[in-house]
Amino acid sequence: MALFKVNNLQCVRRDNILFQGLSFKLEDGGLLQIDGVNGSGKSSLLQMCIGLIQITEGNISWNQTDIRDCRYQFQTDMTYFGHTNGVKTGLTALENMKVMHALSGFKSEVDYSLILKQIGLAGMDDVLLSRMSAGQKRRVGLTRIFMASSKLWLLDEPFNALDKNGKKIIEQLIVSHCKAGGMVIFATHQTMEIDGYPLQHIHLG
Amino acid sequence: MALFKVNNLQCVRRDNILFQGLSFKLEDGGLLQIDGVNGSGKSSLLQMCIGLIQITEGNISWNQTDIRDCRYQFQTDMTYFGHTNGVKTGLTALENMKVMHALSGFKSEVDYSLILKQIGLAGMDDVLLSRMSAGQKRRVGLTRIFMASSKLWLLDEPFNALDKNGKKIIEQLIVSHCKAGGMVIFATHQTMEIDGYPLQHIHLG
Amino acid sequence: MNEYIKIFFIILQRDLTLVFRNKAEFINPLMFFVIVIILFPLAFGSDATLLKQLTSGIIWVTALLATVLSLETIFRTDFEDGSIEQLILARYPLTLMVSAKVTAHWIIFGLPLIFIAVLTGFILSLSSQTMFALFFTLLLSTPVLSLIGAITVALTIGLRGGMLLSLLILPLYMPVLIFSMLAVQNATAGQSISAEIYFLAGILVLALTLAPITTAAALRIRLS
Amino acid sequence: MNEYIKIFFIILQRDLTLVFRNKAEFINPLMFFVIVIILFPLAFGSDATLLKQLTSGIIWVTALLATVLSLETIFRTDFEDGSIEQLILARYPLTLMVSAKVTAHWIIFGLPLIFIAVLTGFILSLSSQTMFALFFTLLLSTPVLSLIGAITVALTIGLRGGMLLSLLILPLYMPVLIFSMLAVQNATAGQSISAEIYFLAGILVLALTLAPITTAAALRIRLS
Amino acid sequence: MNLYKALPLWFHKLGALKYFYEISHVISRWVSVICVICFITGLYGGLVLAPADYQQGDSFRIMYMHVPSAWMSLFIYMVMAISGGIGLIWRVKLAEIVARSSAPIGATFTFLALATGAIWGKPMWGTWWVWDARLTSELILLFLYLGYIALQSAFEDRRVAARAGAILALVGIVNIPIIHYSVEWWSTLHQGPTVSKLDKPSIHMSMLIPLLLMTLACKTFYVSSLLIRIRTEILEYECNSSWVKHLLGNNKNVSN
Ligand code: HEM
Ligand SMILES: Nc1ncnc2c1ncn2[C@@H]1O[C@H](COP(=O)(O)OP(=O)(O)OP(=O)(O)O)[C@@H](O)[C@H]1O
Ligand SMILES: Nc1ncnc2c1ncn2[C@@H]1O[C@H](COP(=O)(O)OP(=O)(O)OP(=O)(O)O)[C@@H](O)[C@H]1O
Ligand SMILES: [Mg+2]
Ligand SMILES: [Mg+2]
Repeated sequence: MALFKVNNLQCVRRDNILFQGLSFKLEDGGLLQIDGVNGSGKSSLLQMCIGLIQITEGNISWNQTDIRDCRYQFQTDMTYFGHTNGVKTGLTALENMKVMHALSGFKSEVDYSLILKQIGLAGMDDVLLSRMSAGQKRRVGLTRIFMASSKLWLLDEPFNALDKNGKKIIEQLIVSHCKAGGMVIFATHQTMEIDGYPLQHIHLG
Repeated sequence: MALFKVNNLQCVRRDNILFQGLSFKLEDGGLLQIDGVNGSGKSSLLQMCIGLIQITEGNISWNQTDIRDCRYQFQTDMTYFGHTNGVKTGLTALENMKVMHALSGFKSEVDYSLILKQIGLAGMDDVLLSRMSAGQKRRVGLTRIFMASSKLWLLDEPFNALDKNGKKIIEQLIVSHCKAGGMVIFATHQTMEIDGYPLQHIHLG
Repeated sequence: MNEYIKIFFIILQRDLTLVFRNKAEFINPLMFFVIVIILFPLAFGSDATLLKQLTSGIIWVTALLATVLSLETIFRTDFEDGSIEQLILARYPLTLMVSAKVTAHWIIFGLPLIFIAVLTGFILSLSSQTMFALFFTLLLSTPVLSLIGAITVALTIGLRGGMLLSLLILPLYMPVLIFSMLAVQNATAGQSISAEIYFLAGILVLALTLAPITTAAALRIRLS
Repeated sequence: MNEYIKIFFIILQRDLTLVFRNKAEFINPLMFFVIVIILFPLAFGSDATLLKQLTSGIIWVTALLATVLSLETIFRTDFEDGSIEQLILARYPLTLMVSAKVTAHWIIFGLPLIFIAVLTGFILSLSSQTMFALFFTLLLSTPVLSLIGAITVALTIGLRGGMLLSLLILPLYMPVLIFSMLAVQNATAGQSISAEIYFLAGILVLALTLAPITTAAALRIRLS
Repeated sequence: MNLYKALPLWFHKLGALKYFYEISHVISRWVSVICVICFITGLYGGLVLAPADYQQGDSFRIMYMHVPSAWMSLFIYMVMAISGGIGLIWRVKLAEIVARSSAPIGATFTFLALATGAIWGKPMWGTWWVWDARLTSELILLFLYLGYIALQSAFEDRRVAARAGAILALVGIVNIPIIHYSVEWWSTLHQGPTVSKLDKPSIHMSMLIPLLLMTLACKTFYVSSLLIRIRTEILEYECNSSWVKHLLGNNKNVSN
C-alpha cells in the first residue's frame, strides 16, 4: 500500500504566495486532478514534487518518508511528463522510445511497435521527430507512460496538442493504471471523461 | 469586400499527400475552423498561407490575387499566431506588447494596460515573461490579436495552455472581430462556444 | 519613412534591452577577448620582443574569434521562440529589422571590442602608428564582421551544431583580416596605409548596402 | 552493474546517433580547427622560421578554443527539449549518464582533434620530438577539457549568452594549457617531458573521478 | 523587367527536367570522348614532346596538371555562384541542380591544384607549403567549397538547401578576385601571370599547346561529370513525378 502525501505545503513565486497550507493525500488507485486558472501554481506544485522547485514550507512524503530523504526511491516509483515532451527531434520514434525505456529502468518487456500502434502512430517507427506534427511529437513523448512500470504518474497538461482520439487513449490509460492500483496526479484545463472512475480535485488559487 | 480563397491546394510532406484538391473561400465575417486528427495537416495549411511552406500545387489568393504575388499586401492584412508564442521571455509583458504593436503597424491607438486587463493579466505589465506560467505567456502572445488592425487572423491552436476563462475571452474576441467584418481561420482540437455565430468547418485527413 | 525610423529604433531598443538586462552577456565578450589574449603568451613563451611582434596579430585574430562566438546570439533566441516568424510577417521590410538587429550587435559587441583592443595595445605598449592602424582597421572592419556574420547566421540558424557557422564564416572573413593585417604591418614598418584603409572602407560600404538584403533573403529561405 | 553498463551505452549511442545523423556536425569542429590554424599565419605574416617556432602553441590554443566552441552542444538541446529533466528523474545515477555524454563528446570531438592536430604538425614539418609531445599532451588533455568543460556547461546552460561559458571555462583550462606547453617546449629543446606528462595524467585521473559527479551536481542545481 | 521575365521562360524550356534528362545522356557521351582525346594528346605533348625547361628541368611538367586544375577551381566556383544566383532569383530547378552538382567537382579540382602546387613547390621553393597570399586564398576556396557542401547536407529539403547554398556562394565570390590578383597585390613566391597574359603569353608554343589541350580536357571532364551528377540529382528531385516513377519501374521509393 503506497501513500503519497502533501502536508501543509506552501509555494512562493515572484514574492506572491501562490498557495499555503495545502494538504492532501493519495492512496493506491487514487486519481487526482489539479485545477486552477492560469498561473495558479499547478505546474509549480508538480515541479515541487519532482524536486525542480525547492520546498520552502511544509513537506511532501512518499510512503511516510519525506521525498527529499528518499529521492532515489521516489524517482524509481514515479514518472513525470511535463510541458515539454522530453524527446529528441533528431531521433526517430523508435530510437526515442528505446532511450525512454532505458531511463525508466527496463522493468517490463515492451513491444515498441505495438505501443506506437496503441498511441495512434502505427508505422511511424522510423520517422524523425523533426518531421512530425505537434500532436505526433507529444504522443511519442507520452509513450513514456506506456512503458513505465512506476506507481505514481505526474502529468502536466498531458492533453495539450492532442486531438480527441488521442485524449481518449490517454484517459483510458490513466484509468486502467488507477484500476490496477496505480496513482495519477495531473493538471489540465480540459474536462476529463473517465466513465465514473472516482476523481479527486484540488483547486488552486 | 475582401476575399480569401484557397483553390485546388495540395500539400505533400514526407512524401505523403496530406490533402489534395482543397478548395474553400472566406468572405467578410467568415469564421472557419480547420478540423482533423493529429498530423492531418492543419498547421501545414496555415503555414502555406503565410509562406513558411512552399505551395507546390494549387494556389491561395487574397482579393483575387495569388498571395505569392501580393505578399506585402497580404502580410499587412493578416495576423498569424502559431504554436510558438513569438514573444521574448527576457522582456516584460509591456515591452513585448510595444514590439508587437510596432510590428503590426501602429495602426490603432491602443492602451496596453487595458488590453492586459482584458486578457486577464491585470497588473502584470512589468513582469518578465520568463517568470510567467505557460498560460500567462500564451496570453501575452495573444495580445497581438487585440492590437491587430488586420482583416484576417490565422490562429494555430490558440487555446493551447489557456484555462476556461482565457478560452472564453479569445472566443468572444474572435466572434466580435467577425461581426465587425473580419475573418478568422483557426485550428483547434477543442470545441468552440460561440453562441450560434455561423461557423464553417474544413475537415482534413 | 518616419515610421521606418521608428521601427528601426524599436527593434534596436528591444535587442539592447534584452542584452543589458542580462549584464553578464554584455561583459562576457570582452572578458573572453581579454582571457584569450592572456592565453597566448602562455602558449608562446614569454620572449618579450617576439610577443611584441605578435601582439597586433593576436589582437586581431582574437577579435575575429570573439565575433564568431558572439554572432550566434543575433538570431538564435528569436528563432527558438518564434519571434523571427513575427518579424518576417510584419508590415515592414525585413531588411529594416535585420539592419536594426545588426546595429544592436555592433553596439553591444563591436564598439567595446575596439575600445578594449586599443586598451590592450596601449598596455602592451605598441607604437602609436601601430595603435592608430589597429584602431582604424577595427573601426572599419567590426561592422563588416557583424554584417557578413549575420548572413551566415541567418543561413545556419537552427541547424544543429554551432560549428557549421564558423566553417562558413571564417573564409568570408579572410579578406577583411588580410587587408587589416597588411595595414597594421605597413603601419608598424612606417609606411602609408591609406590604400588598405580605402579598401576596407569600400568593403564596408558594400557590406552596408548588400548584407542586410542578403540576410533578409537568407532568413526567408531558412524559414521556408 | 550490468544494467548500468547498458544504460551507459544506450546514452552514448543516443548522442552519437544524433551527431552522426548530421554528418556536417561531425566534420565541422575539425574544419574550424584547420581554418583557425590558417588564420594565424595570415595575421603574423609569412616569416617561416617565426611561424615554425609558434606552430605548436597555435595548435594548442586553437584546440582549446575549438573545444570551448563545441562544448555548448553537450547539454543545450537536452535542456531545450526537456530531455535533461528526464535524465535527472531517471532511475539511474545522473553521474552515469553525464559520463556517457562526456564520453560521446570526446569521441566526436577530442579524438578527431588529436588526429588532425598531429596531421597539421606533420604538414608544417614539426620535429618528431615536438610531434610526440604534442600528441601525448593532447591525448591526456582532451578528455580533461571535455570533463571540465561539462561542469561549466552544466552550470551555465540556459543562461543567455554562450560567452559566460568561455569566461568560466578558460581560467579552468589554464593549468592544462601551461603544463602542456611546457612539455612541448621541453620536447622541442630536447629535454625530458616525463614530469609534465605525469602531471597531466594526474589531472586526468582527478578529472575522471570527480568531474562527472560535479557535473551531475551542477545540473541538479541549475535545474532547481 | 523584360529580361527578368524572358530569361526564366527560355530557361524553363531548357529546364524541363525530363527533356534535359534525355538529351544530357547523349551530350555527356560525346563530351567525354572529346575529353579523352584532349587528355591523351595533351599529356603526350606535355610529358614527351615539350622540351625541358632551362631553369626547372623536368619538374615544370607538373604544370600540365596544376595550372588547368587551378583555373578550373576558379571557373567552377563562378559557375556555381552564377547558376545558384539564377536558381535563387528565377527559381529554375535546373540551375539549382547545376550549382549543387558542381560543388564536389570544384572541390576536387581545388584539392588537385593545392596538391600539385605543393608537389611543385618542394623542388622550386624547397618547401611544401608557405603562407603566401595566393596559396592561402586558394586554400580558403577549398573551405568555401566544403562549407557549401556541408550546408547542403545540413538541410533536409533540397530546394531550400540549394537556395541557402546560392547565397553562400554569391557572398563567397569576393574571394575569387583575391585569388587571381593576389600575385600582383602582394609580393609572393608564386609565379605571376605567364599564360593568361593574352596579348603576349610569355611561354613557348610547344609548352603552350599541350597546356591548352589539358585545359580543354579538364573543362570537358567537368562538363561530362557534371552531366552525370545532374542526371542522378534530377531523379532525386523528381522522384514523385510520374515520368521518374515510370522510368524506375514504378515500384521503388527513391526519396532518399
Ligand atoms: C600549393 C601551392 C600552390 C597553389 C595553391 C597554387 C595556386 C594557383 C592558382 C589558384 C592559380 C590560378 C591563378 C589564376 O588563374 O588567377 C595558379 C596558377 C599558376 N601556378 Fe600555382 N599554385 C601553387 C604552387 C605553384 C608553384 C610551386 C608553381 C611554380 C613555380 C606554380 C606556377 C603556376 C603557374 C605558372 C600558374 C599560371 C599563372 C597564369 O598564367 O595565370 N604554382 N596557381
Ligand atoms: N518539418 C516537417 N517535415 C516533414 N514533414 C512534416 C514536418 N512537420 C510535419 N510533418 C508531417 O506533416 C503532417 C502534417 O503536420 P501538421 O503539423 O500540419 O499537422 P497538424 O494537423 O497541425 O497536427 P497537430 O494536430 O498534431 O498539430 C504530419 O503527418 C507530419 O508527419
Ligand atoms: N520561473 C519562474 N520564476 C518566478 N515566478 C514564476 C516562474 N514561473 C512561473 N512563475 C509564477 O508562478 C505562478 C505559477 O506558475 P505555474 O507555472 O505553476 O502556473 P500554472 O498553474 O501551471 O499555470 P498554467 O495553467 O498557465 O500552466 C505564476 O503566477 C507565475 O507568474
Ligand atoms: Mg502550467
Ligand atoms: Mg498543428
